[in-house]
Amino acid sequence: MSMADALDTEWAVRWMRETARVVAENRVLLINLDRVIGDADHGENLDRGFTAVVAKLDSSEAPETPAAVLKLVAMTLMSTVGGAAGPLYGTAFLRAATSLGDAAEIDPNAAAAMIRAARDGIVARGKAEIGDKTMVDAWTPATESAETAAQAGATAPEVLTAAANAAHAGAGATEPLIARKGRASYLGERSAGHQDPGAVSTAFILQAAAETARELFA
Amino acid sequence: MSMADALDTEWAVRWMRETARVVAENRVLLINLDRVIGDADHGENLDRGFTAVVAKLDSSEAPETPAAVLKLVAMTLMSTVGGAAGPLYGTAFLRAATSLGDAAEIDPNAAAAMIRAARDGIVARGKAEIGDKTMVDAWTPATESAETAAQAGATAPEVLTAAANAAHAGAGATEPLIARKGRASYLGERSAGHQDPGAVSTAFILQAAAETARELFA
Amino acid sequence: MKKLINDPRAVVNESVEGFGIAHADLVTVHPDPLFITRKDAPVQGKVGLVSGGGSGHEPLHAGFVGRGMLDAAVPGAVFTSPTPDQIIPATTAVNGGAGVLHIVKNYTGDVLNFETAAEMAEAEGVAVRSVLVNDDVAVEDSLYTAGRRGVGGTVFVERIAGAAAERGDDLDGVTAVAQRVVDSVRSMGVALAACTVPHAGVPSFDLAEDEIEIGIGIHGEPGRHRIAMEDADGITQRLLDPIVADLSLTSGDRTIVMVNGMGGTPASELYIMFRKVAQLLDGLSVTIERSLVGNYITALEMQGASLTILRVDQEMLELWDSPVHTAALRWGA
Amino acid sequence: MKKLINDPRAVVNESVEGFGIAHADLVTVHPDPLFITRKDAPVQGKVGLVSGGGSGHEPLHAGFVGRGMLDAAVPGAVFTSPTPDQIIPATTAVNGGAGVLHIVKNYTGDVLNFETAAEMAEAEGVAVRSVLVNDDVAVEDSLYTAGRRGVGGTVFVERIAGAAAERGDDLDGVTAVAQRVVDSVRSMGVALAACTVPHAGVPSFDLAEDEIEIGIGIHGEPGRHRIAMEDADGITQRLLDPIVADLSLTSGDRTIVMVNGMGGTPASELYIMFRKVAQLLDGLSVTIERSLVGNYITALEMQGASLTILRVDQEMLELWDSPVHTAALRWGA
Ligand SMILES: Nc1ncnc2c1ncn2[C@@H]1O[C@H](COP(=O)(O)OP(=O)(O)O)[C@@H](O)[C@H]1O
Ligand SMILES: Nc1ncnc2c1ncn2[C@@H]1O[C@H](COP(=O)(O)OP(=O)(O)O)[C@@H](O)[C@H]1O
Ligand SMILES: [Mg+2]
Ligand SMILES: [Mg+2]
Ligand SMILES: [Mg+2]
Ligand SMILES: [Mg+2]
Repeated sequence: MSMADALDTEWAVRWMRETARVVAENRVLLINLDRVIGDADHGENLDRGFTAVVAKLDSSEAPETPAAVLKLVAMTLMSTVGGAAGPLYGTAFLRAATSLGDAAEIDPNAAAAMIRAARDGIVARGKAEIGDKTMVDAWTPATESAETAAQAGATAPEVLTAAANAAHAGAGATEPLIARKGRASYLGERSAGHQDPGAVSTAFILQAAAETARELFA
Repeated sequence: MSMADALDTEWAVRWMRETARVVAENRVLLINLDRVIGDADHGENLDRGFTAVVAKLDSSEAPETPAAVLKLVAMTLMSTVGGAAGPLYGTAFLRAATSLGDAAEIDPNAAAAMIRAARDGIVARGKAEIGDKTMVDAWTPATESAETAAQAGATAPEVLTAAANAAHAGAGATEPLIARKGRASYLGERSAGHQDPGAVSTAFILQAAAETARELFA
Repeated sequence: MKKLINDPRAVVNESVEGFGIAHADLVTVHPDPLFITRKDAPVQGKVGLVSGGGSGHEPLHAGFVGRGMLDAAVPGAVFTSPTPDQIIPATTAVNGGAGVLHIVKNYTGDVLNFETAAEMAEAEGVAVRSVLVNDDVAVEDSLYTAGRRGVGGTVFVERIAGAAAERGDDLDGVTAVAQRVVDSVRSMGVALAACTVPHAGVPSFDLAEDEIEIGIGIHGEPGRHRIAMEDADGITQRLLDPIVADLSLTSGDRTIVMVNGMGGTPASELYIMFRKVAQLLDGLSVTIERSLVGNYITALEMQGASLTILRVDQEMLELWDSPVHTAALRWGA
Repeated sequence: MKKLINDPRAVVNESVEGFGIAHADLVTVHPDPLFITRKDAPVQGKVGLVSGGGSGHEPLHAGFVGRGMLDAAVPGAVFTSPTPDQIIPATTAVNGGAGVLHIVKNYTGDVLNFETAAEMAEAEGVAVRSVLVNDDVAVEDSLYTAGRRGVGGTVFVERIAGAAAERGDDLDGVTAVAQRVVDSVRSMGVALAACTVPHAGVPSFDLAEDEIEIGIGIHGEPGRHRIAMEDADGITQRLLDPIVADLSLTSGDRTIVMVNGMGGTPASELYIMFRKVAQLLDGLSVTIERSLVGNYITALEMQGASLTILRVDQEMLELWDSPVHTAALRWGA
């Protein structure tokens, strides 16, 4: 483990700003995914939430640790997103923050542990199982890939890249599934044939994590 | 004046049945004319009214005079058509009936007088002037042509034919006018470019009169 | 256009039948000829109030039958004035000996049919007066039209004249109050999308995705002019300005305001408009004493709204506040 | 899709602002975080009732704030559950010392946000209970879903629990009454045409000219299945049958029936449906003791309707009849 590629508070801030950018860019895509099997608000909700996160980062004093950044994000999402995604992502970032403690930097194992904590928080809150066609279907493979990478000695950016790639694959794999949790479950078999919006937004969030991490060490 | 081509009670009944048929056939056309510059009910209203007239003729004892037929029509239209057209056509047929007295047959002069009475009743009720883009624009030339024909010695069927032709021309001539009475008047200049539905239905009624009269002596 | 109906020709009868069952405590439905009366009609010694017109404007008029408002409502076919043979028995049924006031919206058909009915009812010994509601400022040039149309102001006339009748005013008194409301009320409407008359089956007019119709009536008839779509604040200003001008509303005036939905507009949008009306009137130092926001006089499922403003004095306000108990307007009871 | 709005993101704030001005005698609007309370909140010694959910269902919930119904309403963004930072201050604001009941519609988002808020409010010393409304029989197989959705039954829970709170029942008592209503109420809806969420700008789903969506929810989400368009009587039967089956309604049962418009349906069509419901229940010897016909829980301007039936006993009926004074439901006051 080399501290040269560990992730610091500055990275956490960049990750969140990049997430806000990607979510804004994909706002309509996420709305449209939710329109087909939900209620057409997922992109709007996340855009509102991460716009508020950026405003909070701009106006607050710079947080001192990565955990402090993620806690601020958690509280902001919780109070601005609403819907199912607000409490779920809120819990995810809160648990992720807790897993980091007051460490100044995030090493590869801590990165993997952070992702697992987020994922476990979502499962604890929403009680979805893998295959229920929710964001859990992106977070779970992301967690597993991140842990495998960390165990194999990958750098922190590599761990996040593995997580992001697995999340994207997991989101794609929700397409044929029949939803059993959340609003899409009311559609029964008609929910099959469309990707889950929360799984797709999860992939965007983890992709932003990986890209900002890689850039930091490019 | 020869009684051979005078019009009797049987003709009056045939006229009304033929009117009901023509109005039903042109129900959608009249609705559509009214849709553009009014409220899309003229065809429906007249169809309801003349359907009721036929039902009344089927179920009542045969009226004894042409005037009795027209009075029954007047009362039925008044109580089933509604809107502007109900009272206007109701008054028209009532005045037409009154003009015929208890005569058993209608000679050419009586035919012309009947049409004038109907027209005057409409004007008395609705206060429209010629050029206001209403049914008066069909009834007025119809009256004039009928009177001219009668004075020139035409037969009763010829008098009615002259009236019907003039009514058709009058209805056509409402197209460029700007409405100043009835619902179309609220459109102001936008009422120009469309025929007045009441003028067109007037032409159908008088055409039914002419055709049934001609058939009777064919 | 899909509709929750059975036979298009049975729409009015079936819907009034359902209305009668739902509000059996308030009204009696007389099926043939069709009219609706207050359950306790005729109220002895009270002036009877009768209104009516084409159907498709629900809750107007049947929804306003009851204590403190109408004694009878006479529904015609959709968008078609009722006939005298309905209006006459409705008139005699609610005559409690003090005479009957006809509240007539100013359309040729309504005027002619009520006129005939009034004549006939008078011939049967009922004292009948009429007021013509003509509050629509969209019709600019009344010399060359059939006069202003009666629209949202009708609700105010029915409520306030109804209160005066309930208070015990005589026929001349109730008529005078009704006329005072007519003189003090103005309206203007807008349509974003047309309605479809059941028997016609196609929308009454076509509006492009970026067009709205200003000065729309309540019969699906086109309005006075079309403009490009604007935001709610802009549209509200366009409805308010001609009303303020026509009523010469000035600082210190007291009003009752109605923001009315045409049938297919969500309540949230009506409240957005009401917010702007309140801001603009506040800017003129005109007071909103009472308000109605909702669907009161509709045009089937038309998407749009209308604004009605009544300038009130203390007496009108007290009449407004007195108990009313109808299917669509109820307070103090 | 044209809408009478300004900025799509300001729809909820501006509309609630207008609502607050129109009903200043009844409610107070707290702008940031956004929630609405009864003017006289907190009522000392009375259990406080809080409900909320995504906006776009007006008059639910703000329209039901007032005496005999809710103490606070918490509106989220359009079709989006509100957040705990709104729900918590609403809860503490209406706590008159007797605790607060949260009335929550069963959607993942509502459940999670209210759950969090309840925890936090309890930590601040407020006793909080919750009831989950889940009356939608359209969701057939609750093992493989997030459970039944809460729809029209919410209106009944808010009214009857509100009456119990007004009567002075304690927190356990009010909760028990609310739960009894939840257990006795079922709903089913139909859409003829979709609504358009302001920020999305396109209809939530497409229905062909001859298709309808049975089992629609109130969030513009698609229903359970599509069928070819039918007449009103046929559709009404399709909504009624599963409700009757699920409630096991039998001869002698007493009910309150609501035929609710989804926002873009004329009142006349709702009464046509009500007529059929009355006929069918009459055929089963089931009594309709009271009814509501109109827009009570909408989905923006969706064209469609829902049917809700509550089986009542004498106590529920008396609670129903007790005075209520809110913007959208009012009697006896
Ligand atoms: N029980 C659950 N567990 C995990 N994720 C869930 C659950 N319910 C919903 N979700 C996620 O939330 C997403 C929807 O979020 P959003 O549209 O913002 O909320 P809402 O469904 O309240 O409108 C879904 O795509 C799904 O990924
Ligand atoms: N004042 C009037 N005088 C003569 N005819 C009139 C007058 N007002 C309206 N009309 C006629 O009535 C027709 C409309 O009839 P109809 O559609 O049945 O009634 P409504 O306008 O009440 O819907 C118009 O086309 C016009 O010919
Ligand atoms: Mg959603
Ligand atoms: Mg017409
Ligand atoms: Mg008409
Ligand atoms: Mg949502």
